Amino acid sequence: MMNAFTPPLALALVDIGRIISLTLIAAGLLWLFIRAIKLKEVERRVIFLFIFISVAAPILFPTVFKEKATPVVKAVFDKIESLPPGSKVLLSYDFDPAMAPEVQPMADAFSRHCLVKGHKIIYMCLFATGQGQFTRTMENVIRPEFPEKIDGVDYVNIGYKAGNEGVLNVIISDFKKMFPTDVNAVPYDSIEVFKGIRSCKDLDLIISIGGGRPGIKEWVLFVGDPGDVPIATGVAAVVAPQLYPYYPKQLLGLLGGVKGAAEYESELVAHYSRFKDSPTPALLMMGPQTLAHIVIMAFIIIGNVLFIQGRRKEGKR
Amino acid sequence: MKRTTLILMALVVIFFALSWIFKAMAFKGVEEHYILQGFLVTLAAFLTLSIMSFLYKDNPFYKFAEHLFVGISAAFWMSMGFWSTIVGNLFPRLSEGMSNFFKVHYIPGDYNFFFYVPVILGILLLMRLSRNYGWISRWSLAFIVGTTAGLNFIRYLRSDFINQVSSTFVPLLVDWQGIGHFFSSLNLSASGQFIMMLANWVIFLGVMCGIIYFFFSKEHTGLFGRASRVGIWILMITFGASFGYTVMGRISLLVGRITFLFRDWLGLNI
Amino acid sequence: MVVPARAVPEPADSLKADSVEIIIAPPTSPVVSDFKYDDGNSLILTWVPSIDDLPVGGKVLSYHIFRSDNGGEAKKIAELIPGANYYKDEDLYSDTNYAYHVVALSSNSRAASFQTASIRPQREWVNLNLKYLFFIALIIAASVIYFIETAKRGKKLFVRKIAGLEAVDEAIGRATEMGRTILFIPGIHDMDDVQTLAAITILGRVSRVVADYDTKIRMPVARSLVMTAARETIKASYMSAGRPDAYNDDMVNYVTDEQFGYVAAVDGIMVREKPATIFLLGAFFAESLILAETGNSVGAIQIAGTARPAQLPFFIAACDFTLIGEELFAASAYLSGEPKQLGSLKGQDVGKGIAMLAILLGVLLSTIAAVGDTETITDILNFITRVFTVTN
Amino acid sequence: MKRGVPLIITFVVGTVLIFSVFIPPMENLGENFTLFFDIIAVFAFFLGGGNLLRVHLTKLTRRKRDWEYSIVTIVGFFFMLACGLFKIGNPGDISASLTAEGSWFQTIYDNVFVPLGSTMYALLAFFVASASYRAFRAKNREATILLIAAFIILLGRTPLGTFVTGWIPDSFSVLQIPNLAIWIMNSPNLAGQRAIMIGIGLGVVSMSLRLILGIERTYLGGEDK
Repeated sequence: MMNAFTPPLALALVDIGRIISLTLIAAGLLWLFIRAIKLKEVERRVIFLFIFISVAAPILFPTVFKEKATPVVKAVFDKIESLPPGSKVLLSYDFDPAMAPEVQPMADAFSRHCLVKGHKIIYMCLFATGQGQFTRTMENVIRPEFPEKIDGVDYVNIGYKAGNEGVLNVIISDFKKMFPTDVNAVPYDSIEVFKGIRSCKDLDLIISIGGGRPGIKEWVLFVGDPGDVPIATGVAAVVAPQLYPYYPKQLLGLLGGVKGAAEYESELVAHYSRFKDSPTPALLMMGPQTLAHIVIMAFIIIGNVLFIQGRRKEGKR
Repeated sequence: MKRTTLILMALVVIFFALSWIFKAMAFKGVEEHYILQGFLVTLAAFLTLSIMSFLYKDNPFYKFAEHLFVGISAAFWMSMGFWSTIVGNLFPRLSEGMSNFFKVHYIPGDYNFFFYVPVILGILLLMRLSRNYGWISRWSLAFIVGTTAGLNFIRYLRSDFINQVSSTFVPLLVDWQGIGHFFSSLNLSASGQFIMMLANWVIFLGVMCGIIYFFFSKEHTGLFGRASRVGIWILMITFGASFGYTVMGRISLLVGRITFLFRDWLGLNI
Repeated sequence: MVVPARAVPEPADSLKADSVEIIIAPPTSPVVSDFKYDDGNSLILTWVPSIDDLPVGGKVLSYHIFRSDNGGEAKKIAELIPGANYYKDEDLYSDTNYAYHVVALSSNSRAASFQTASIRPQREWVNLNLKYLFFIALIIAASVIYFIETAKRGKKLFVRKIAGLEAVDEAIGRATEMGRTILFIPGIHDMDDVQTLAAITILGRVSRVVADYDTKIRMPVARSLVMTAARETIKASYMSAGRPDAYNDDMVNYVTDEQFGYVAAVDGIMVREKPATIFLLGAFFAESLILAETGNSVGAIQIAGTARPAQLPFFIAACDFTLIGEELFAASAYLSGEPKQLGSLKGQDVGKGIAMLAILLGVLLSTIAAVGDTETITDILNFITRVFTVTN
Repeated sequence: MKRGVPLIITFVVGTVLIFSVFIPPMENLGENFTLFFDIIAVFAFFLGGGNLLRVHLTKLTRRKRDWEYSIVTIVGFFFMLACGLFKIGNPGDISASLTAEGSWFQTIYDNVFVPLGSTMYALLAFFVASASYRAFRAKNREATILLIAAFIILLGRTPLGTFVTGWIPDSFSVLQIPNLAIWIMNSPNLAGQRAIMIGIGLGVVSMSLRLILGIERTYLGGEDK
């Protein structure tokens, strides 16, 4: 990770490396395109080389492409942005370490956004392993970046309770019954964050982060629909397509996979200069992805140019 | 072997030997067995690069990695099979003595003698090695084929046939408030009524035409032929879309390997 | 709704809280009954929750379930969350009597229900929950068998062309002409996958042609059992071609059970032996594209087929011919050309007819139900949905 | 004996397993038969492992092409087998987990098996590119549809998709590439997947019946004689 202590020379080298590698790829593709017009096939090893460079270069010289948030992602961002400071937001960590690479960046980005806006966050999880994932947010986001925020006043972690949708069935009407204390055994009534909150219906926003079961579907069916609470989600890419039918009526917005997380991170960086140096793992992961996708699309175009040129030549004969 | 090949191989060997030394030095003070750790990371990097070299062309390094992989993985699965199936599942049902020897929990039960059946079938299978009684191994095969056919008959009927049929029961009218309302609020918004309805129409007609494409016993001509043609188009969209959708996951795999090489092996600060 | 007085915050010292007992009413009317359609090993317990188990401000924090076996001491078997009103107890014995009671717990007190009657789990001989599944299976199986029988009696059956299978003979012929081998990859699953069985049956037809043409066939496999079955199959083909001496066990060899280890070895074989024809038939996973692309790079004709929808796009993209899903299973029947085998294909089409009819009906009914809510329509829709939904 | 008995075995086993689904007292039968299968498969390892060794020993002794590499396979095989069967370096006794941290078995798994396997897997990134270059050409109508669908989805997964079509107003938002990509995944793609699955379901049913009834018997040595 690049940080403030990286010497300027290294930073300059990274910039030079990035420029050289991007120029190399662009020039190479252009050259192949011109060759294609002259009906020269591309050898597969050349394709392999391009893929390798387009993946390795952005890792070596961190390359961030500006992501413009799609409406589904923007909707979540705008919702958090528009809530008045002090609003109550619930973040549910419904994932395990296996899903973490895709969704942990979302959880961290949501936390950053809520804390910087001065919202109060309630953390919980429907996956037992979600507890450990919260610890990572605690260590990587809250402690280093928001040391002034106080546990119990600005945020609270009520942890995990077994029962899947049964848990949701209870907290839709009464939090305290399911969570008499937070994870540090502080009783419900003496937790500042819970002032004025009896059930999920008193929350301003609920965000479930995950991709399995129990997860966002249960949140929508057992809390969002019956309680009329705004719900948003961040999920792994494979489940995202199945959730679109819920948007925008039952789900105000959603982040799908690394791309969704990257869009959110880029929106966050664009709005808040204090996050300029915060880690943006999803945006970094998108670098190789974007470049590789572009290279593949370029090769599809080159392939078609070859095909069309070939047919034209045959026609002439 | 040609002289250049030998020189090349020697260079590679020297390179990775140096890598071992450097890695061991880097691990010193951090890891207890730093020499071993240095070797293991170097080995993993060498094998990673050997496999990747196949993309250029077949070569001695790839052959080495491939043959090593085959030997080690075959033994890996045999060991797993022995400990999990034979020791974990068979002995506890057949023999208390064996269970005690391997310190696994003996499962007493009235019907444990049934577990001699697979043992006998397994032995019959080994008769394959005999020249005269090899045909007996077919009995085991017949048992396996029967099991597979019987189990999958219901399993596929259930999940691939019945459940897929019922999940296609979609309404063709969504949020219907009369024909006037439909036309007055007609737009192409992704979450609008028209697009939602279109989705259901496409699902309904797409599944129907797709099934028609698979009809074997009717000639694909006329209206039927046209429907089957639409079926092929739907399948082509499916294949194109799934292909495009998977690319991201495949790139992630390569990102993982390259990150390993850069960070864990070369120790770059990325 | 009872709104509790908010003014007094609860004392932080929990010991003090213990002194004020929060009294709650017990759960009532516990009833235990036999769980339907099992092997006599489960019971289901229901009760009415405590009246203090309210959605808001309720005092019940959990329910504990107690069970007494054959009148013995009652032991706690489960803890449930507030609002719960049933519990399924599994892994019981049909020769034991079981009685239950439910205890509601507040933060510092408990209230027990009465004990239920003592009953034994009953064993049922037929699972009526699956009756529709049974009927559908019966109809499809009957139509398959019916058309097999009709075909046996000599009725001519039409079967449409399957491009991938029309090409089999030509592909084998090509290998013969070029004097190169044919590579047959039966997927990476074992014999417990029907796709592997389908591949083996197709192998039977392919190896018959191979035996006739005297082409070389090479078949590396990832499972020992598949190796055994494949040898048996190829040997039989050589025998029926009248050339048992040309058969050799080395045509089939085991590599490793490991997915990518197998792929590494097969890739090696492809680039070193440069087969003229490659069959990729069976259960394939991520390796589909690795194999198909390497095969393509050595210039082989490739005929692929799998029933894994996720891998079909890669075969479509990289192979010359692809058997899509059902076509893989139809292939051996198609290649055999025997009337009785072809009859089974016609039987399958009856199943497709049933599916189309059901979908048409279901879509129509749910459309009507979505517009106006007529109760009869909804009832019929629910019925059809139930027929085509398998619950256990 | 040679053909009759196997046909009877297949018929009986298959039929019993189909009916067992509907009869609760037999509900564990399928599970147990799966376990039987696993046990038989372990016996088959003798045949498979024996064959692997035989192939490479023959290569070695006959000095066939690339015989040097067969040494690697044989040594790797025996070394790993010894580590596995005798649990070399395992902390604890015979009941310790085979894959316990610190055992030789696990160390080799982590440092040889995993890098080899995941690199092999990662080759897909390259093959995905070369396959799309070659296959996605507008040769005919079907290929064109395939190409367009793939291209839209690829475009929708990069910022480029938003960039190119972001200006389209909300009332036409389905034409924005990211939304279009989602719509394709959700409806035509879903329809295609379902049609394929329904076909597969029927294919398996008919195939199983052919096997159980003994009409398809190539695996036993053909239909002749």
